[in-house]
Amino acid sequence: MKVRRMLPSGALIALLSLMLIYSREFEIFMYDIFETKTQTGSRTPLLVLFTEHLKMVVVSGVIAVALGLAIGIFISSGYGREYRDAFEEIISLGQAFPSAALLALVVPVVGYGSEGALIALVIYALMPIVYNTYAGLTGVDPDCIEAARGMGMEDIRIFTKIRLPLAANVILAGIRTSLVINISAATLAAAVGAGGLGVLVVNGVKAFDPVLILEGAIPVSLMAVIADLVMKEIERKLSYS
Amino acid sequence: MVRKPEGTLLIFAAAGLASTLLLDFAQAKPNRILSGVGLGAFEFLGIYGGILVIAFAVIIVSSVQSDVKRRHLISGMAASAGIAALLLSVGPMASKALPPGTSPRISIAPGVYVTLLCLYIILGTSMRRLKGHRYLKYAFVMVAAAAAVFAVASGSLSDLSIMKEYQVKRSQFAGNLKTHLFLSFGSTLAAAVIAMPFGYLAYKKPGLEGKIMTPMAFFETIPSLSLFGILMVPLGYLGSIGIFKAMGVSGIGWAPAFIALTLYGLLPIARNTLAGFKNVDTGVVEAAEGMGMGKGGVLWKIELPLAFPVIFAGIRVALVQAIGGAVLAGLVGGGGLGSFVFLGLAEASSDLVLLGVMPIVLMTLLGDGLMKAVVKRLEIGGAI
Amino acid sequence: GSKSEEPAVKNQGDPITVGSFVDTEGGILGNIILLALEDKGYVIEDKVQFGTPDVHRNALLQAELDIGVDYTGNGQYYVEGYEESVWVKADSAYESIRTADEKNGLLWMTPAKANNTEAIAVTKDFSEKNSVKSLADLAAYINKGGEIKFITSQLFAEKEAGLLGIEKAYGFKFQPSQLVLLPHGNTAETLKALSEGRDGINAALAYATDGSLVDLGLVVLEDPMSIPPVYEPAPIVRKETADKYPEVKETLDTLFAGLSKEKLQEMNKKVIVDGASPKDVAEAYLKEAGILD
Amino acid sequence: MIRLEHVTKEYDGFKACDDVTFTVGKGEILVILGPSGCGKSTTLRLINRMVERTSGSIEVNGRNVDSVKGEELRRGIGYVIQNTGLFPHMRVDRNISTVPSILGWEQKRADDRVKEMLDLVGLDYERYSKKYPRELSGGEAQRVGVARALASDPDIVLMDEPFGAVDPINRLRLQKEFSQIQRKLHKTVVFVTHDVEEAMLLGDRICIMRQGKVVQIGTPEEIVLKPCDDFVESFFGAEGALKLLSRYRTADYMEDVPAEGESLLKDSSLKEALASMILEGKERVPVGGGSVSLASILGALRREVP
Amino acid sequence: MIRLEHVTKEYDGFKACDDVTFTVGKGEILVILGPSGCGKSTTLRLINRMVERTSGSIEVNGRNVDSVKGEELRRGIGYVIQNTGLFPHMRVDRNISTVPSILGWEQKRADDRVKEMLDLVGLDYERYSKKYPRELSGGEAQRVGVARALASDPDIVLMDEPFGAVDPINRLRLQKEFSQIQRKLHKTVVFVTHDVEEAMLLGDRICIMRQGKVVQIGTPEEIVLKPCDDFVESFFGAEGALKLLSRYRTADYMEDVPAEGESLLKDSSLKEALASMILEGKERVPVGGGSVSLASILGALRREVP
Ligand SMILES: Nc1ncnc2c1ncn2[C@@H]1O[C@H](COP(=O)(O)OP(=O)(O)OP(=O)(O)O)[C@@H](O)[C@H]1O
Ligand SMILES: Nc1ncnc2c1ncn2[C@@H]1O[C@H](COP(=O)(O)OP(=O)(O)OP(=O)(O)O)[C@@H](O)[C@H]1O
Ligand SMILES: [Mg+2]
Ligand SMILES: [Mg+2]
Repeated sequence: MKVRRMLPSGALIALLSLMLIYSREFEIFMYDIFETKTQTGSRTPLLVLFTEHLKMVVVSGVIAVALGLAIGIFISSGYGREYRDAFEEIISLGQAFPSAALLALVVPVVGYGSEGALIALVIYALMPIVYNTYAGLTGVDPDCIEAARGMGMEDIRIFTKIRLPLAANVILAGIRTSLVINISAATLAAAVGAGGLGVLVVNGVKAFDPVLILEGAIPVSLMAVIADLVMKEIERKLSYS
Repeated sequence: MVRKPEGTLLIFAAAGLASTLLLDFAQAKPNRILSGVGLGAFEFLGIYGGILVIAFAVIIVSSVQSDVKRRHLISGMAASAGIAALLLSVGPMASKALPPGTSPRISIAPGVYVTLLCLYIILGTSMRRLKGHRYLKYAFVMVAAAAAVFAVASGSLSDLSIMKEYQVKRSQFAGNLKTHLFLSFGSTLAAAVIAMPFGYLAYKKPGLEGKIMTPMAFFETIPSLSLFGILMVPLGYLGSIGIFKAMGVSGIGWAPAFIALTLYGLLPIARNTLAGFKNVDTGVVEAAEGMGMGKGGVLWKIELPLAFPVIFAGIRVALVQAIGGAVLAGLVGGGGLGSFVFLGLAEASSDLVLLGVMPIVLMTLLGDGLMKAVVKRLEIGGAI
Repeated sequence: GSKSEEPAVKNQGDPITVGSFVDTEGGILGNIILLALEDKGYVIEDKVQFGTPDVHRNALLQAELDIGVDYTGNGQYYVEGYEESVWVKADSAYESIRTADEKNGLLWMTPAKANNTEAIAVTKDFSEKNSVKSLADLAAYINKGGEIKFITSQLFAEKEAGLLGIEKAYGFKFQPSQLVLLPHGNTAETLKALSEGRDGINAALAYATDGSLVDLGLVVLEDPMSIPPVYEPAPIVRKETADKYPEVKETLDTLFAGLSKEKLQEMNKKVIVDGASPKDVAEAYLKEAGILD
Repeated sequence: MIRLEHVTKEYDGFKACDDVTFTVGKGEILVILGPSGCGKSTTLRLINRMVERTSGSIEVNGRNVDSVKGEELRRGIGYVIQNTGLFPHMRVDRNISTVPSILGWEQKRADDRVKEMLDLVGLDYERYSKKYPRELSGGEAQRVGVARALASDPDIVLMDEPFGAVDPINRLRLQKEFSQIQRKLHKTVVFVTHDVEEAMLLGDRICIMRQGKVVQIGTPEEIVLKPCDDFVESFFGAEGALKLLSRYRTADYMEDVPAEGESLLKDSSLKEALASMILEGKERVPVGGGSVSLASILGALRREVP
Repeated sequence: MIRLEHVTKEYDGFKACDDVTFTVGKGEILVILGPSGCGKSTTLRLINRMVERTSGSIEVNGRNVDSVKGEELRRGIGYVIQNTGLFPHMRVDRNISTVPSILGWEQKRADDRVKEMLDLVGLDYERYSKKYPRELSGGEAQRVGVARALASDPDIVLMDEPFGAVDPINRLRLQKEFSQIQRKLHKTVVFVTHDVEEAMLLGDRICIMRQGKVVQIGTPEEIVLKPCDDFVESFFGAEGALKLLSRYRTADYMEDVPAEGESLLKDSSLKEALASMILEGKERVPVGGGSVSLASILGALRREVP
């Protein structure tokens, strides 16, 4: 039963691994199909680009989760409630910047490479996490809180034993959304020299080369789908319903 | 009784003050691409920098004021005055600060943005808390807005680097703006036209829900740029066929961007359509049927009006997404404001990037705000 | 300009589409063509700075563009069956692409005598301090273990006729950590990064006609073995258009004759450094060259 | 007049309504009473063809319900449901005039009708006609629901737990008002409830259902006094008889004998009179000009059911 | 024992609780009754310091409530709320053992306690202890709520409309069960409701509140017989006396006189006996070995309230 649930994500991970290992063969095969000739001898192997991509996603994801949880918890607590609107405004302002534009603007300030991309990605990933953390924590049935308080639980205990477990699936859903967005958005990081699978996509688009595009897009999509499935599984595990 | 100070006012006024005192407000560059010397608020704005400092100081003092109404009145006034002073002084001061040379540039530096952001949040906070004082509230906004409009319209900003970029790109600007609007609004409209019936179908036939939603969710996992790129192949092929060619379809240009943006818009709209219909109280539908309304009557008079606020919220999400996504059209020859962004990126000119980004951000905020207001209206109109 | 008399429109209802690469030089060269043809009385659809080289190329092939601007050396990507060596000589490069593209219905007009080839630039200070003047010097410097960080386009870094060839020919190798790869080939960004020494960058991809080299205090390293191909810009016109409007073809064929490497550098500088409009710069050139009055 | 004959409704072999037969006379209120899931709502909805029966026949006013289209049939039958089902996006007046406007009444006539209906259910036109449903209290919303069902003046009204969602105090008031309205209008009503007191108070006859089947139909007295089985008996509990007393008005039991104490209204029920006696510890309480005696209360059931 | 003296709670100048004074004796149930928003819940929550009073003093078991930390105070007081507030992510057993585990009971003892408590409220340990709250019916959930409040065996229990969300039939059963439990455990209970029947059935004394103020405190009889004003009177309506009858057991009114007919249980109430008389039209009904007469019912109130 458990095995069956893990089957889809397992299969996708296997597919992804195959693609990473046999990237050259894949490329040759695809060029045959599209009957185009390769224009660039790839200097960076797919695996390296993949690792860069993964690193970017993981690092920005971890920062975003930590920051997002902190902000979400803060603004849903009694102390931070008054800052809620301000935070919301700042974050929605950040969201108004298209990801590509955000990257373009961060670079002059931070410089080339992954730092700029990371900042932009963190800003992007933040919103769903903050939003869901807030919604999850404040959405807990007030009767439960009332009962917990009435039983003599302290605030900390109410938070860890009642609020957090009850909000967990909403928070995790936020993290899942942001992770999927992030995997996809990290593709653009190539535009500022941060590497990752976006290098193939951006070059492919510029060079009108479907093989390059697919070589970049397929692993990215697989990553996104896998992340989605795995996170859903975690959500299922951690939520009571 | 001394009240707790207003945290939001206090913190953002302090942040604004810090940015005024510490951050660069402008960059004086010898030419378009070289970095230049940073100018602080006082070096750049002179006496107007002082006004900003005073405004923040006033806000800090008023945030500990005991009378809640008064503290927001004063803060709101100070914030809108600060915004006006900043916006009105930036242009003329830029003309003064231009360094010597054949083609010197003055670029706005982060300090201005941070300061504006702080003032904006303070203004927003005060307005929210000033319930009831309708006219006063709007007066504050009007002052700030009028200052912005005047600064742009009077041409006082013409010595700013971004306006010089605009001068050069003037002939393309309107076209790119139009393309961007077409791409984002057009694709959202197309997505709505396609997704709403599908959402309704998923509602009527719960068995189909998975079959309809899963493919839409799949598009969402494909990185936007890849989708643009992948679409170029079949579209390039289509574009060689007569009718499509006549329609202007081709592997490059607006078509792949338009289609990709439409595909991305499907999920939020379909999902919200489904949720909107599901949300309609079954009792209400039953009552309508029980009164002898036909199927069409129930759909158009009851279900749709009741589901619409939720559907519209989905359209809002799709639109905001499309406005941002349309930037990438600039990369596949689709035009739009993204062309400026990518050209700016390529020419290492952040002012050119900004020339593309600013209208997009404004468009997003305006579109979002407008649609939010509409949703609110729809709800107040009795739907929820 | 003084528009005393409007010449009669010669292509009523059938505008000619002119496009070019989406980069600085594309803006200038595209506008030169556009203005010259307008002056002759043609209605032009302005697609200057249309897209990346490949998008531009496809647009020409699909008749999305009637006229474009491309570089001879790019022939290596467009046509097969030629030795790599033909692309490193100006004449053979032009001849090869001209004859090859005739079959595709694209006519290459006479190119400018300005080789806008890819090169590696360093700061003047760096060059003097480490006495690195040529690629051979650079190879020696790197092989000695000297500090280096090279910012370049991905494309240049990954092709045989680019960095891979140079590395082979001069006998050195950049480590991945010594490279900053950009997905686009516009050098404004690379040169700016180099001149400001951002992120420890001390070498950058440059094009020979880049206008900002002098202003930024940069020098191009010599390439005695001439590894990257010759890139001379030339107008390209579709055969149908040329047949329909022979005057257009004539005009284009001589249009780039007066463009030297130095002239291009100067014009590029005006646009990219001084922020002038490419159209103004193009107009000024045409007037100076006596093509416009 | 409504007549169901051997009506059955199956859902995938499960009989939600099983061979139901009954007749509701003109101007009569038939209350369908039964535990949750016994098929009350289904029976009701079979009548206006919101649910199509599997077998059997249904006549409304002498005509087979299949002789007209479902929608048309429903337009001629008032329908009130538990949570009022008011359209939240329409103001009270438009809610009430929904059926009139489907029927194509002209504006003026529909408007007048709204006024009349609000009057009937005791809501002020000026104050309520322009409100949205969410601005109404539960009791007010329920009144509007009734007004809406009556707007096109249908002969027949179906009510599915119409007062189920209202709090007990308001509920009693609504029930009494509904009684009064009915006394004026003489509609033919099928009324679904699972509240025994309500059934007792409103029903001319009560139809008790269980698992899709009709167990017993009769006047409240018949059912309390001669329950056909334990199930029916359990429904009214030990206090069934007291509940019946709430149906009888003191006016009908008044004797011309003087009595001391505070006088009850003629309109009050025997149950109230009994309570008053217990409170005072007296065997006779004054009502209007005369009085009611404990003895006559004790004999009431026998008098009502000879 | 609970004692409130001149307790007031202000919200921004609005007095939710206004000069409330009362005492609840050990083992007594005090029911607080009043319309919505009158301050019932606030009063209750002042006792366990979920809400801090503005002025006045509160003692619980002889100690000022301020002498311990709020949390500790609450651990010693059972608390049941309307919608049970069961923790949806914990199984029934963990819900019940929440306070014991906060108090650091060892596992074994807590487990035993869960078993005992489920037993007390009539739920089978095997069947229910591992269920999640969402798998329970409304009535079952309410029992678990009560079990949870009693788990640490507090002297004092506060109940805020504990049966408000349960349907009428189950409600009556729960009320009766609660009566029985109370007869065993003798907790000191403050019970909030706005249901008059419930107040009547459960309250040793009833405290009627209005707009934050206590209007009247007394036994149900005192309040029905000597309402201090119209407001209190209106609460019980014309049938107040009949409701009181449901408090008295026939056993206490039995005479050694034989009577014919079906015999009532000794446990049944006078109200049931009265209903039976009306049904039969007789002045005397058999109960257990003897019988109850109409006359003694008529005299009951006078006997209970001398
Ligand atoms: N559309 C349907 N499909 C399948 N079963 C149904 C359907 N509608 C009702 N039922 C079943 O038919 C039975 C009777 O339902 P009905 O709604 O008539 O009960 P009810 O007496 O009105 O109950 P309540 O008092 O809870 O409203 C129930 O067991 C119900 O589950
Ligand atoms: N935190 C609060 N802030 C302001 N006013 C409050 C607060 N809590 C309660 N009130 C007000 O105090 C009054 C009494 O509230 P309370 O909850 O005690 O009423 P209640 O008698 O329990 O009503 P109900 O029967 O509806 O539960 C109400 O008018 C309520 O609006
Ligand atoms: Mg029903
Ligand atoms: Mg309450």
